[in-house]
Amino acid sequence: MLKIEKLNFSYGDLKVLWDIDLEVKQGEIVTVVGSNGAGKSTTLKNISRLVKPDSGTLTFNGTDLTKLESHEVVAQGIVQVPEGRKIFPEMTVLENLRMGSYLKSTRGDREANVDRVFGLFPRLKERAKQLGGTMSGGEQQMLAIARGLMTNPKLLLLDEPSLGLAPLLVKFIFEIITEINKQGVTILLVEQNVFQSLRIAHRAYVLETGRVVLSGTGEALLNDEHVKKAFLGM
Amino acid sequence: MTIFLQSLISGILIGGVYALIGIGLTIIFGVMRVINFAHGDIMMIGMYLTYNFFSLAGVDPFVSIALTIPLMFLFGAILQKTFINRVLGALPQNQILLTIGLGLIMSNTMMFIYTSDYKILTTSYSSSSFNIGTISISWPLAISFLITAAITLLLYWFLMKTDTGQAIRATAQDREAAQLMGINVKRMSILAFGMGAALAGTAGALISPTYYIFPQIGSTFTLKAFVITVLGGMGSIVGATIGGVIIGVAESLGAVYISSGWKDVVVFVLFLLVLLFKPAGLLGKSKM
Amino acid sequence: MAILEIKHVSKFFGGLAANSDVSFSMEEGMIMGLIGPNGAGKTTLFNCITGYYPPSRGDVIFDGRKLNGMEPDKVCKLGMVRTWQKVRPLAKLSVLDNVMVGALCRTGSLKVAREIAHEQLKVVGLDNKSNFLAGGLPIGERKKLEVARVLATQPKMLLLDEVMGGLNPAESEEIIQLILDIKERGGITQMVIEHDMKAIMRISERIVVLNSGEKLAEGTPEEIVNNQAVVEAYLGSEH
Amino acid sequence: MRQINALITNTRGASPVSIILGVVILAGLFLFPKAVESPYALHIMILFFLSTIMGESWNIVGGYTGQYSVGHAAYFGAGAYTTMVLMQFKQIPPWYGMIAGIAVALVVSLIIGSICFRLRGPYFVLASIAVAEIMRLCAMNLKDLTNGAEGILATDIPPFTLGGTVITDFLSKVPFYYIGLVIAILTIAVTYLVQHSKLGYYFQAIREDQDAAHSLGINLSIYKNIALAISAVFTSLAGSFYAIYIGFIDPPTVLALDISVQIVLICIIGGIGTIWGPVVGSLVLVPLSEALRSNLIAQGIFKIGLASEESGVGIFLKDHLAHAHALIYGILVVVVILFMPDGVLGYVKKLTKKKAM
Amino acid sequence: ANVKIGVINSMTGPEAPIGENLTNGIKLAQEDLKKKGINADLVWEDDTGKPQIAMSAMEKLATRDGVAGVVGPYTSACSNAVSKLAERYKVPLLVPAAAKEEITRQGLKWVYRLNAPADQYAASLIDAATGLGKPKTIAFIYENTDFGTSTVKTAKEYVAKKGIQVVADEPYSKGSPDYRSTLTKVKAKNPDLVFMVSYVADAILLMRQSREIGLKPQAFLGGGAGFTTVQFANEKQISNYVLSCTQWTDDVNWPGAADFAKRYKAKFGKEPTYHAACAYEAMMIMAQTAAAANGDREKTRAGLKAGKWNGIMGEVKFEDYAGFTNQNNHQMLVQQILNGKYETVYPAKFATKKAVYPFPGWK
Ligand SMILES: Nc1ncnc2c1ncn2[C@@H]1O[C@H](COP(=O)(O)OP(=O)(O)OP(=O)(O)O)[C@@H](O)[C@H]1O
Ligand SMILES: Nc1ncnc2c1ncn2[C@@H]1O[C@H](COP(=O)(O)OP(=O)(O)OP(=O)(O)O)[C@@H](O)[C@H]1O
Ligand SMILES: CC(C)C[C@H](N)C(=O)O
Ligand SMILES: [Mg+2]
Ligand SMILES: [Mg+2]
Repeated sequence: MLKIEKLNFSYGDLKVLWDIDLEVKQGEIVTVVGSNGAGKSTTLKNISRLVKPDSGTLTFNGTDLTKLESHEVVAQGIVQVPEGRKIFPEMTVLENLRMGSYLKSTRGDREANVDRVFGLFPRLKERAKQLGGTMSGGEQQMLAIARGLMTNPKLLLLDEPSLGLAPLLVKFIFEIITEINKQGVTILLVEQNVFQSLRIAHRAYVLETGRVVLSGTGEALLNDEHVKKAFLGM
Repeated sequence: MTIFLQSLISGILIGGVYALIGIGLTIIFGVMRVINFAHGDIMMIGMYLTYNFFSLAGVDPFVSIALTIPLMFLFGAILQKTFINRVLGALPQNQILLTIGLGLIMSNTMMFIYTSDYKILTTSYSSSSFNIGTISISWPLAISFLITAAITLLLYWFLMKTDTGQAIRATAQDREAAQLMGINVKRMSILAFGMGAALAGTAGALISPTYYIFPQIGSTFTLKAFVITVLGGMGSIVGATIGGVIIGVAESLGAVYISSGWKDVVVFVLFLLVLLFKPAGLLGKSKM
Repeated sequence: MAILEIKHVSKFFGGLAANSDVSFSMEEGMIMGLIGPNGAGKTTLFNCITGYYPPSRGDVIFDGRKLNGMEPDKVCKLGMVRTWQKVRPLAKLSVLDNVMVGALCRTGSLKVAREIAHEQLKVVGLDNKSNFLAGGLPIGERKKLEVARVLATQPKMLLLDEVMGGLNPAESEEIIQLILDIKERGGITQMVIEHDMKAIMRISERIVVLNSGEKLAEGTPEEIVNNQAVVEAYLGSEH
Repeated sequence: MRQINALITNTRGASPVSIILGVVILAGLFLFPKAVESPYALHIMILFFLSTIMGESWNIVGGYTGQYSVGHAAYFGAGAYTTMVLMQFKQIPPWYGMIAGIAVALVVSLIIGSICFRLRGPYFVLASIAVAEIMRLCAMNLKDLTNGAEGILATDIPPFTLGGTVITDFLSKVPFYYIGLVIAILTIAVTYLVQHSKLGYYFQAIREDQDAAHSLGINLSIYKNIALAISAVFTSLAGSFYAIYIGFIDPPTVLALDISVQIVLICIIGGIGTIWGPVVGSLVLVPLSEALRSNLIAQGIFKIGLASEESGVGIFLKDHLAHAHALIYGILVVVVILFMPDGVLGYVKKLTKKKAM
Repeated sequence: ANVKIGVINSMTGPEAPIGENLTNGIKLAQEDLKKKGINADLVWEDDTGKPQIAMSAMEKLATRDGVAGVVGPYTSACSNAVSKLAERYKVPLLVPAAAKEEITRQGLKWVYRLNAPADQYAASLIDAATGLGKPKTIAFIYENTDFGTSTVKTAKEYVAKKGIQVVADEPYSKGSPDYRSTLTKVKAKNPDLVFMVSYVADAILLMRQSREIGLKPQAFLGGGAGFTTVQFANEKQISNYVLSCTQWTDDVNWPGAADFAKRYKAKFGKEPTYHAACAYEAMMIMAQTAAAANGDREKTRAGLKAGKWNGIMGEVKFEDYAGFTNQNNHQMLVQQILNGKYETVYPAKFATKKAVYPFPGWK
């Protein structure tokens, strides 16, 4: 479904991605793990076209993503829930969600989707009129995920969705991810919660200083000695 | 009492036109976070357009806004696309200077074309008025007030209730997030600047029958627009409307009860007071 | 003597009580864990303590002085300093300069400040990046930078707001070690907000649990994990 | 490399080459009036010093502290008016007037600071404009003090005496040249000292993130006010110097928004937040606007024979270029902002870096 | 003969609208000089309305370009700054239109002024008004610029002498779109005379709004500038019967005035203002004098001092009187707009029509 080949990228003259190859197949949950600064978020930004690669190809269902602008990528069905939440601070929770279904194709499902995400995150329903910017860190994270779900994505890119969430919610988030995956949404997940995310992943990649150093099934990586040592602290 | 009412009313009416200038600036600021120092100059271009429609083709200024709005929208859109879009990520003072530079280019180009003569647009109703009791009300101002009110309402509805309007606001608050929602942020910026320019141009058109036109007229109105927007709360349309009227009235009453020389001081002091006690402006949401 | 006493602190945002009647105290040198569901009021409490918001009600007493509404810079001068949940690097300054700004809180000499800064960068393991622009650091390193910067102010008390968020377990381990080392060396009292229970359990001597702005429980880590109310509101059955 | 370059803004220590170069330039500047007689050249140099002083002082509050004041005319005007009022109406020599001007500017800066620094970002920018406008309007309306719109005309500058001996009588441009040079050097030196001290670090911390700075023990209002005060002192000196040199001031020439904008422009064209930025900015702007204004471009074109003076093109150039300079100026501003966002200095740095690689 | 003359003028910036008239006048003068066999090589300097720039210009003209004399600058502020330099460099400076009295009151030997200074504006108008009726009270509305303030200042002194009482004193800042409240306030005082000093745009605005609110004194007096433009006269509804003073009119019987107006209009497509006439005549005088002196500055200065001209500005002679030095004691004229046309009504020896007084009311 999504295929990345030989992706290279630099911030100014600091090169951060080196020949990344990565593939996500229809219906999969693919997890990317890696230490700080490995380039995980940068990879997602390249997919969403928030930044433009130096070289390499990115295709989605046969479409060349490098020819598209960010918003056109979204129209293809690739939606990212970004690191750092990026809530619209001066819009209410409800307005934030509404922007989630900005695409014409999703406007029809707006009501239903709002009900659905309110069902998932009752706190958001309680605070429907609160301004996004005044929500607590975790509440904003919920809102960001909920907003992403409003988009009816084909491929959902999640950048550290459990960041700053309470344990109960972290567990819940991973349940939701599996759940929506079952409903047919393909998922590319970047997580620091290596254990949980590898557990639910079909396949996974390990990034280190901008290079793919390891890939395989989630299970295989969970048992990999290197992974255990570097990420699980075991 | 007559004096009070007379100046109150003329203050409110002229405040309507101010409001329109302020709203344009507020939209541009709201979306691009750019303080547009060329706002008055854009208004000046609108005035020249109106003047030309009138003197070359005999189109009534109030009618000509039907032409001015789209043309000025286009003008703003082009400005945005070719210049402003390139500095959106830049430091604020660079943006300020870019708009100052653009303003200089606009006023001096107009000076090249039209020389720096004052142009006066005299319509049959330029100095006509009607009376309510002892108070005289200028026809052209009254008409432009009504047009302003209509435009403001329409705009408010657009930004608050339509998806495109909301997308413009979303772009204002977080461009990257807006992109991730599938919003074409470049288009939104172009739309916003276009609207801002159209509003400034309209204000120019509306004020033309009772005012005068010359290439350097912009700066007075740029300053005024700043005061209005900050007073009302930057980014708030209702705020800018209220701000415009307040400034109009303050000028008017200040001139009568203090003196014409000090009336601008009244306006600026009012401005500072509001900033001090309500830093985000009358209707702005204070941020933490 | 208690170094920090929180007495009946409440903070209202409009009708919403982000903190209501929270009281607890901390002994010098200890590590206190502050946990609770999202939106429980943890960050708000930090803000009330360090002067970003004056508490609507109640008192914050630090080192025998009442802080209510004291400006953050004065609070810092008194020896209490916080990190930000959403990190705030001084983006266009180098990593070293960022930490020096912290160090200058106690000294007027750039030379001394530079030494302190180098030292603290070593402590958090960022010394190899001291010439990088802070704005270009990835999130994990920014968190470390936050810690180095507050350490450089030579505080008596640290308030750490989710400094392990966004770090993988191995990296969190480094920070845990760091926090424990600070305690070891003595002289610095720490209050830590964290959602990572494993970490919290390891480092805290006592834990305060907030829920909907109220204090739900306080006790040793063992007491907390066995507290039924806490399990229901926050931890979930697994723990 | 990237990191090293990032640090150039915080140069520590100077290389021997640059020290020698500096000494040579300095010596050249001090000997200049001896070698060059042309009062016109001196005048341009004086304008250059003036511009450097103004840019350098704005840089402290705008470039380092990140408080983009567009109201520096307030301090410029404070200096100019204090000096002139004292000199003209109270017969107090300008030497003391300058000092009084500094005092007034300090008071003004404290008032402005206490009002405006509660605001951030664009609100601060606009508030700073507003305060300067209030000053202008006051100068306009307080006729008894300032002579209102009619302005103040200096009849005579009393000679500057120290202990009975006349140091200078201000009849030629040379004393002005040296006064300007000394103030300019002083301003640069102060900027250097600020940058290499705790103040510099604190200012930059405030620029980058006020809340973070606050939490690290930086008293925002004190340090912002210090930055503004330093800036105001030197801007006021520039104003006093201007007033004495020109001999006439009125509200539109010393208190207008125009001046504030000009001051910001100097820094941005040169390179903001660096010691040499304002110098470079002045070096570019002063001669450039002079050349544009007096139509040296058209003359140059005629001289190298690109067009003859009598031809249609020639007549067009002669007639219009003099009018067009403001237009060209605007275009230049736009071009610089678009293509050299870090100013000339930043651009040169980028070019040399590219070559080095 | 060839002669090099400097021109300092506000060609851009806020003063440009009036500066342009001067430019045009000088250009016409250049043509006419050519006809007289004088090839005036003009060095144009734009002062952008700023004194320090005007000084740059003067420095350059005096020391680099070696001009025989300088005509300009337009504004009082710039002329002031430049006059001292003229004295220092010993370059004859002929100020064509700046009104500030001090310019020729400092005893400067090298500085000459063609136009009548600010005090004359008021004196001529008040004389005309008191000659026509018996006004007791007066209201002042004026732009708070140097020109406006200094004109009204001398006017106030003058009316005090004539026993007229000032009932309103309203300086305004140029360019505001709404003067209604100020005018309402003035109307409440019911003054016999309303004296305004404004440039053309504000003049029209003020009169329009006066009509709107029904202000009706015995006479509207316009202090030169905007009130003496054809543009103003064309606004018949509001401009009729306004009395205004001016340095020059196109119907005055000074030699060449009418012809100048005609040729000016043909060349530039608009009516000349008195600024244009002043600048034209200043350039004619300067160039001819300098040509006669072969470009020698000292001789040019002496020529100006000694000379006597009679052109479109009437008789010109630079004299020392009443504290002035090298000041042309120019006769200001008072005109009234009658049926959209300016008619000179005062002083009697130049009058073409009898004035209508008092103001008959709005149509
Ligand atoms: N805006 C930027 N400018 C310069 N360098 C950047 C920028 N953003 C990221 N980098 C650099 O790019 C590299 C990769 O960053 P990225 O954010 O992709 O890492 P990550 O794997 O997502 O890390 P984390 O787990 O901390 O989120 C890092 O070394 C970082 O320093
Ligand atoms: N300025 C504000 N205006 C209105 N409500 C606010 C404001 N700041 C915080 N709140 C609300 O107060 C509550 C407590 O917020 P706080 O940030 O303290 O939570 P937290 O415990 O730190 O949560 P998290 O773990 O998600 O960071 C939240 O519900 C939040 O929405
Ligand atoms: C408006 C004018 C007539 C100005 C006047 N000539 C002056 O001295 O500035
Ligand atoms: Mg990341
Ligand atoms: Mg929090």
